[in-house]
Amino acid sequence: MTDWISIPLVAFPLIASMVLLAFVSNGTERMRERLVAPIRMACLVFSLVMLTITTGMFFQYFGDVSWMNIAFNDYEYRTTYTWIESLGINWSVGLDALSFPMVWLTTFLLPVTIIATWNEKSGATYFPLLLMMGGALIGVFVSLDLFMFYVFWELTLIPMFFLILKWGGKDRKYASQKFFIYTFTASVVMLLGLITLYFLQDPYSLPSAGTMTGRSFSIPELIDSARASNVGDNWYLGAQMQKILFVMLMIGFLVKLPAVPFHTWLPDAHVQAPTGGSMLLAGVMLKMGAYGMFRLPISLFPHALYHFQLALMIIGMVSLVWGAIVCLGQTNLKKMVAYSSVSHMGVILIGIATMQPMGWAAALFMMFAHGIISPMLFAVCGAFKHHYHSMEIGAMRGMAKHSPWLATSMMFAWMASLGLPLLAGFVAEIMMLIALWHMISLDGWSIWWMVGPALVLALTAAYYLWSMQRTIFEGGEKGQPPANMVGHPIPDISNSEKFAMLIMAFFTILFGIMPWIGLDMMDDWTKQIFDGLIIFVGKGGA
Amino acid sequence: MAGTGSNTIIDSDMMQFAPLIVLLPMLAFPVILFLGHIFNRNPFWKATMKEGGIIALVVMAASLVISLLLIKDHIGGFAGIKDSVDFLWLNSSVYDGGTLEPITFGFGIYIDHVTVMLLFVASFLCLLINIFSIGYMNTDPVNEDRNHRFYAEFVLFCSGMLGMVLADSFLWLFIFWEIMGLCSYLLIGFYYEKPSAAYAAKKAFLTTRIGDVFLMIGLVMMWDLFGSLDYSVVFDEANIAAVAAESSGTLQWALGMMFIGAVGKSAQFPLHVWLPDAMEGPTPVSALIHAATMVNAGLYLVARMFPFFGSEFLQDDLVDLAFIIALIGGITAVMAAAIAFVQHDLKKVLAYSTMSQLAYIFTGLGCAMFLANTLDWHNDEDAHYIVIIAFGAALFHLFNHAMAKGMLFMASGSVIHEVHHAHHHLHHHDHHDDHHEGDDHHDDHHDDDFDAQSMENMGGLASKMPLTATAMLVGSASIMGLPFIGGFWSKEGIIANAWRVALEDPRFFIPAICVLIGAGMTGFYMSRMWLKTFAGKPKTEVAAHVGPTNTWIKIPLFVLTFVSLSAILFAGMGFTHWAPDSKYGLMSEKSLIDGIAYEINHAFANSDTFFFILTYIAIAIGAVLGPGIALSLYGGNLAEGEKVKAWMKPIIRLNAWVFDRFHFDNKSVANSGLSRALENRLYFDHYYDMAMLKLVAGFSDKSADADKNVVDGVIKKIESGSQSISKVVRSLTTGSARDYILMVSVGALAIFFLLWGVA
Amino acid sequence: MIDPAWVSALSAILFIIGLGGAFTRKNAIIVLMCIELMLNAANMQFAAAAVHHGDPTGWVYTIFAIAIAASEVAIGLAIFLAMYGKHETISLDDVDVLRN
Amino acid sequence: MSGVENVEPFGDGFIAALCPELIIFAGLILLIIVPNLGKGTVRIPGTQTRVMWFLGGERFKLTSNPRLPAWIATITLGAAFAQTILSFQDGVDRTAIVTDSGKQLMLVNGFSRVFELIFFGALTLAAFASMNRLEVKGVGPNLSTDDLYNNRRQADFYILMLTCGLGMSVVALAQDLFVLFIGLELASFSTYVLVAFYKETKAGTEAGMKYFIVGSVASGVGLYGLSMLYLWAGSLQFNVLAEQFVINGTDPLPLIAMGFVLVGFGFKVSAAPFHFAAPDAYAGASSPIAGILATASKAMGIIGLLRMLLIVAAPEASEDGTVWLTLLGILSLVTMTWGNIAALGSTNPKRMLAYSSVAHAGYMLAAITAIGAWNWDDSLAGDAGESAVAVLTALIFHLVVLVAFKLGAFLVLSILESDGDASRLSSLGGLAKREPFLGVAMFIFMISLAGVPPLAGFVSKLLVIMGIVKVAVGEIGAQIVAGGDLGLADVHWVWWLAFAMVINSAISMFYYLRIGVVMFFEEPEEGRGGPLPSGWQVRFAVLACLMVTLFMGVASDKLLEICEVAAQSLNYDWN
Repeated sequence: MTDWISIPLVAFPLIASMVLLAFVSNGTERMRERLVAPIRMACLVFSLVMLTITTGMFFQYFGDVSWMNIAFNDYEYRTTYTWIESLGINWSVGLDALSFPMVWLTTFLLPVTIIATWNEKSGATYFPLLLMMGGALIGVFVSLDLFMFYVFWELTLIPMFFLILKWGGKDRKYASQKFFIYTFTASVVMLLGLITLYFLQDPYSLPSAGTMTGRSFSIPELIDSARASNVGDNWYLGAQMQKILFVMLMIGFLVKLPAVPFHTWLPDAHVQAPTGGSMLLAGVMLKMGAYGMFRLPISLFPHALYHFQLALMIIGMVSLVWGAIVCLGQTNLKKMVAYSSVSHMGVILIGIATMQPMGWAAALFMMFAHGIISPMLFAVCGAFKHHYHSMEIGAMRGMAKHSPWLATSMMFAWMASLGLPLLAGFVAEIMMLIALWHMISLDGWSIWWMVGPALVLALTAAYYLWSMQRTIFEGGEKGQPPANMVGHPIPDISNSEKFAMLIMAFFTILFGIMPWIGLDMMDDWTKQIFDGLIIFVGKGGA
Repeated sequence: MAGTGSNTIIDSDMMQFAPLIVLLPMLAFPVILFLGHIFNRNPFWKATMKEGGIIALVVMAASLVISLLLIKDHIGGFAGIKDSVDFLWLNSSVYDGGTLEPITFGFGIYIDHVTVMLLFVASFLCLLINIFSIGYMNTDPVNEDRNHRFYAEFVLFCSGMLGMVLADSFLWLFIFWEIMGLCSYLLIGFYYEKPSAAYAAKKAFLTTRIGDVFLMIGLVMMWDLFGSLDYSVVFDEANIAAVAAESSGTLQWALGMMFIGAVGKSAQFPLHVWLPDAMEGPTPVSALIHAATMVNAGLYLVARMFPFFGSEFLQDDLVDLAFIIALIGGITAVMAAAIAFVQHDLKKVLAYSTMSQLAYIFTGLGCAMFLANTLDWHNDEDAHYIVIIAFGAALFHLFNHAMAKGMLFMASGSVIHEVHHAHHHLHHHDHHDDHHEGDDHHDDHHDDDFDAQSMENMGGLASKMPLTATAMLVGSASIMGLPFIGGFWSKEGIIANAWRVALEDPRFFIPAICVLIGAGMTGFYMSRMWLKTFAGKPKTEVAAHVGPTNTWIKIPLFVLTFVSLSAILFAGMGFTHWAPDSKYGLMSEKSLIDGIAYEINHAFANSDTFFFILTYIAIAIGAVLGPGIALSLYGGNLAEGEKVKAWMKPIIRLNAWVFDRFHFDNKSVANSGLSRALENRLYFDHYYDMAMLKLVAGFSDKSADADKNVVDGVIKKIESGSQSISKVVRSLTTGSARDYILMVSVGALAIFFLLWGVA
Repeated sequence: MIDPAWVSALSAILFIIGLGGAFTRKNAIIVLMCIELMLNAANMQFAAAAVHHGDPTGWVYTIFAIAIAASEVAIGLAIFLAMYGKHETISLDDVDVLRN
Repeated sequence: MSGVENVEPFGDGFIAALCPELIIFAGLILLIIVPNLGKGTVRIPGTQTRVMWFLGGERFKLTSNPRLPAWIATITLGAAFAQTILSFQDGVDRTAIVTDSGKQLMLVNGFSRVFELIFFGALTLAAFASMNRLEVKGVGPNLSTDDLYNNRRQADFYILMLTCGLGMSVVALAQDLFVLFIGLELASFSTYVLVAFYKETKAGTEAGMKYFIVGSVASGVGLYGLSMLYLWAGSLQFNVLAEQFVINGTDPLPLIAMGFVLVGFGFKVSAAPFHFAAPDAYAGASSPIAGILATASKAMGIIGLLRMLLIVAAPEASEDGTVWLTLLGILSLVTMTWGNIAALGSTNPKRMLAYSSVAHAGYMLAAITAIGAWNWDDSLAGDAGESAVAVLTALIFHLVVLVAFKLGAFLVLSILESDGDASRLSSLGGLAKREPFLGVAMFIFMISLAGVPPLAGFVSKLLVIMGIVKVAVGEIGAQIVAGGDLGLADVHWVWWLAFAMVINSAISMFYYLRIGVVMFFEEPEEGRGGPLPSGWQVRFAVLACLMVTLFMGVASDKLLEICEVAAQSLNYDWN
């Protein structure tokens, strides 16, 4: 099969953007200004090509692919090249129902982000950085090799670091470093876990074992061996080791997600990040955490998963509730939106902790839906900041009057995020609720677990409505524009921003009305992974 | 019994078009929005298309036509359910203690008697309100350039209501329910620049959202019990039997949770606070939300639960819930009516009236549920009849109230519209004369203190707006339950059933007494409203200059007046019967004349002595005592030279006579603490606001601080702490070579001793 | 003949004196001398061990070590000289431009 | 072991075996002679005839070129480097230099070759880059004496560079502890002087003095340790010592002696608490020299530790692997933590790099500890040996690539130093604007040091951690894989060293990133906004470092093989 992933989706964006960056950053100021338009166009065109490829993949245009019937731990478009033979490291890529939606989402968000931030300053370096970000993110999702996974995992930090550092707000230095160090710290712990996992193999037992170490970094092979040994009275690596490795991997993923109490890097990063950075950060980068959870700990360590079910549930609940409560106390629009992401990521954790295929499908769909909605939230915040030079809620009121497009976009995004039915976010929320209650009644948990989600459903509405009351409504002729806006004309969002908003809104509605487009394959995947777990549950693992 | 029993799929050609009822308005939403945005100032768009009003009209008319055809087929076939998954929404699976169970959520159309009733009410009223809106919205300068937004949101709202009614599962009911919530939010906040409107919109959404949360939980619980939310599954007797055997308690909780959702949506105590504030929206919106659609959603939801209450397998299991439904209704009926006593705002009186009347329907439903749940009505013919009548009375009241209240709102809108116009004309005229400049329409609209909605600024309008006054009169009479008019037929039934139940279960005396007293209170405040507005002398200069209203507004008023007056026809057709049960089909057993005769006989000459007396007590309280007091307090004769239509003369004369003869001073009552409490809406809003501000906002502010200073503080502490540790560590590098040598020596010694120890 | 053990003991004492001196004295030259003492202690030990083992390699080691010591002195003095040129002191305590 | 070709000094094959060293030696001679070539004459005794003998007098145009020594040194070192690389071409010959009395002096094998690669590579780059560092007072005959003197220093500087290289390669080759020591001293003396060579500044001389004094004390202690070892074993040959250790390695005498020797090497690798002079030395020395100290000199110390600990003292002496295991574990933990914590608050980039170098020493010590956690005696076969080889490979790989990014960082600082100053964080300000290439390069070096993929620093750190983990879990790994319910408590405690390493990497991110932030987003210091001093040589060297850093991050397979060969040769070929 032709390798549709390695070059066009990963390597080319990375290399091309690096070359562009190297070329541009060594040029003169004038050259950089002149190059903005062609570079932007090139980035857009290439990101559209990427989108075309992934969309074509979805429609099974490139080869005989069936997203619905992939066996668990089997991958489409799988390609493997030897990378570092002695360590068993391969360049191995592939897609399944877990990773494909994320890859598509990334390729979808890239052009949207480029369009939404069409007039970002220093475009000659900005757009290549976005492209690089995209390549790295896709790299994370397509990796079927632990080493490769980790490499891309960390690689995403670098463009984001620069995006925040160069285009960020006032405290960008603090925020970018905090973001980098915080997530890096967590991921090195994860790395140690990965390495420990790596060495807990029978030497030379796996096909792609390294010539020097005798172990393999291959994710599919590891999962296979885990599945094979999680039978009978055995647990893969033994119960204790599963728990240890589970915790170590989860540290990396939970911080990335982020879950309370490891979330404080996120508001800082988001508030300071430029719009494009925020869009990709919230849209895809946070999902890396959830993706990693599914790809590794959940697939590998069912015993530990059951063992830590309660812990996950608590963390998820705390994230959910705490994020929402803190949201209500924010006066900064972007910070509020950032905390709402924390809250929504709690939904993912709860979905996982339900130990129900439906809960997991809810988590997967939440990853996807939030990946479309939250960029829109941040695009709105960015436009708000761009036009009114302030991020304070209430700095500009009566947007409905003078900026109807922005007001409409804002209301749409806010409503989507608070889980309005027929928009994408609701699907995940209702599925999570159903799965949670099902688990509560099935496993005899206390019904008080329902209080958290119930409270948050109301709180989410409260903070979103509260902020809309002070931005979209009121004001008008009587509304006071911010001090620095007095006497200036108040423009509505630009055409490119409108276009980006419309696209995002369209897909939010599309996946709200027809969630099965994405959900079917997720459902298939969760069922398959769960099939293996049932055997496990049967032997009293829970 | 509705829903259950027969799962026959009716063969109606219209069935395939049924989704269009929902889809047409839904698709019109973006069309109107974008066209309006593009052709905002285009004269054709403005004058001919009425800024989208015509598009809306067309789609609503189409919806109504399809609905009517569907209803016709339904009546003809009269056989239950169309249950089909036309549209697959999502698939998933759950782990069920051993196996993976696939589950599916899809959208389908479900038609039964309750659906048909609501479908007619919704599509009919939506169309009328649409017509009214064209007359109302497009002539108000304040709406300039944003009417397309109104129509877009309007059609989406209608789509939500129709979808909710047609949906074949509780999940899709909820989905459309929420879409209505969004639209009510948008429509209430239509005048976004008014802080009060923004506040009211938020309040409406949040309050109903609280109910919705419970509804969602209820749905989830129910799903867990049945493994589905489709009506065809959950109403299946076999499934209910299975659930009842295991966890009827959980089912009661689930239904209770869902009922809280209904309480929020239908503005019942204690989630009623949003409804009066929602009057901030344009009047057609008030009509839409309060009469035709949204508030009925809660009733519809409760009515949908009937199969559970009526199930043989759950007999006597859901009594408590039935009581709670009736109780909430009873409390709200009295409370809202009392608050309505002291309102000066025309629309707010109607709002509280709505609340109160919905409470009646809840009480009626609660009682019907109780009867269905306790009586052995599947086998006992008499019991069956009682249950059907009780349920039918409540639904029929829904119908009557929707028609009457829709008309009242539109009529009040017409009044307000004209008063406002008159005021504007006067004011603008002065303005023009004085300053010779005619700009700032908006400013003078908002800046001055004149309140076009206040009844204190009206009076004596009966002569100036004859049709409106008539419509208002008929509507009020229908709500009051004056004999032979509209709501009388259904209200009597509700009161009677409440007492019937109270005799069975003494707890029900509370709602029973409430609804009886409420009848009198309704009589008082509705009369008061009409009298203050239309009778007496004009209270302001403005009121003296009010002119007649336009045709777009007149049409719906006329139609609805007719509907309200002819409620007996509907009653005679068996509306009170056929809604819940196919057995008492429309004209299937009786002719229309028979039906009417039966109804009249049943109402005025009940064979049971208790109910016979009760009927007349209710009539005495509701139609004589309440209005009588109002007559003696308010109104009086019209100003000199004012003429009214012939049919209104007796009313005016009666009023003048009573006013002169029995007028008394009610200042001490009006100034009492209770009155003040009522004016402050019994302080509910106050305490809710306090709770929001002090508790929730305060707590969240504290939490935000904690997040910043404690959670993130730990991180910052680690950072600053490591910097200070670094300082200490670096200070060990003193700069003196001797110290370095010392450290080397110490290190060497340490190694020495360590290895010595090992050795 | 003296028992090599005694020589070893002496060398140990010398070493300790050298090491102690190195970090107690602040004159660079004296510290250099102390370092020489330490080297010489090693030399003595080598010599003693050579006798002990009857292995001539030890003496070779000694000779090399002496050469090392000599060049160390040369380098040390040169560095001190350069330092004196800039700092005008050879007291180790007073030369602390670089610290922390 | 068979396969080792024994060669007598200056016997057959001697030249082939020691080709790189001989090249250096030749270069050394050239460097002494060539700048002195001139129109000097000598009077034939007893006559008045003056015969041109080309030494002294007015120099030729070529030989008076002050750049000449630099070129000679660079070419020499480069040639040696090339020769070393070429020797990998078709497998490394294993050649032992043996005296006629049967004592093995040196052994040329993969291990020594790789280390020569490190030394010569680092020195070549430093020498090449220094061309732009040392002041050149014009060219031509009309120079003042001072100028001439200044130009003459060029020769001295590069002579020291070459002797340094020679000493280091002797360390790599040595098979006798004393030979190793002599090489060590030769290299050390050269570096002492090189540090002090920056004598135009107060800091330079001070740094030289401190480095010298502390270094001398450390090597004095080390030498005394050697003498004790000799007293105990009667020989300093590695094989003899190792045999003795097997027999009675738990005697106090050899253990204490070994401890003393450790002090000597510990100073070279700047392990805590022997590292104190290092930050001062790095800060005072010119940056290329500091780079040498942080890379080549450190590698040299590591050789000493490896030889001493793994070859000599590794044999089983206690239940817990080897006696020095706990000691080294503590040392490594303290060193890495100390280095990182100290670097956190450091505002001088060079000191910061010095502390980071201390931290890296800690990582390497952790690796060595991990090797010690295995019973080296049984390691000649089976998985145990593999583990040791894995860690060693990682360690050697780390040392090789460290040259690229550590030296590279110092070279960037060197350019700033020529610009005026590089001792404040703010002197890096706006570097990315002043010269984007240098800014980007520095940033990449920094995050490579921190261990961010996909750079060489990540791979090396990953390998080290992998090695440690492999050792830690190896013993019980099989049981765990078989489903045995074992936890972290059952894993060897060196696993926690890996944990400490990753945590320390995270801490180190703080100060590495800070450099990036300053370079990219702070304004240059007052009056330093202009272009940086020119000089293509140093930039070329930086570019070379950058290329290696990037390349080794993504394509380290070949180098890994080489390192593996080296690691194996340390394991199998010591006798």
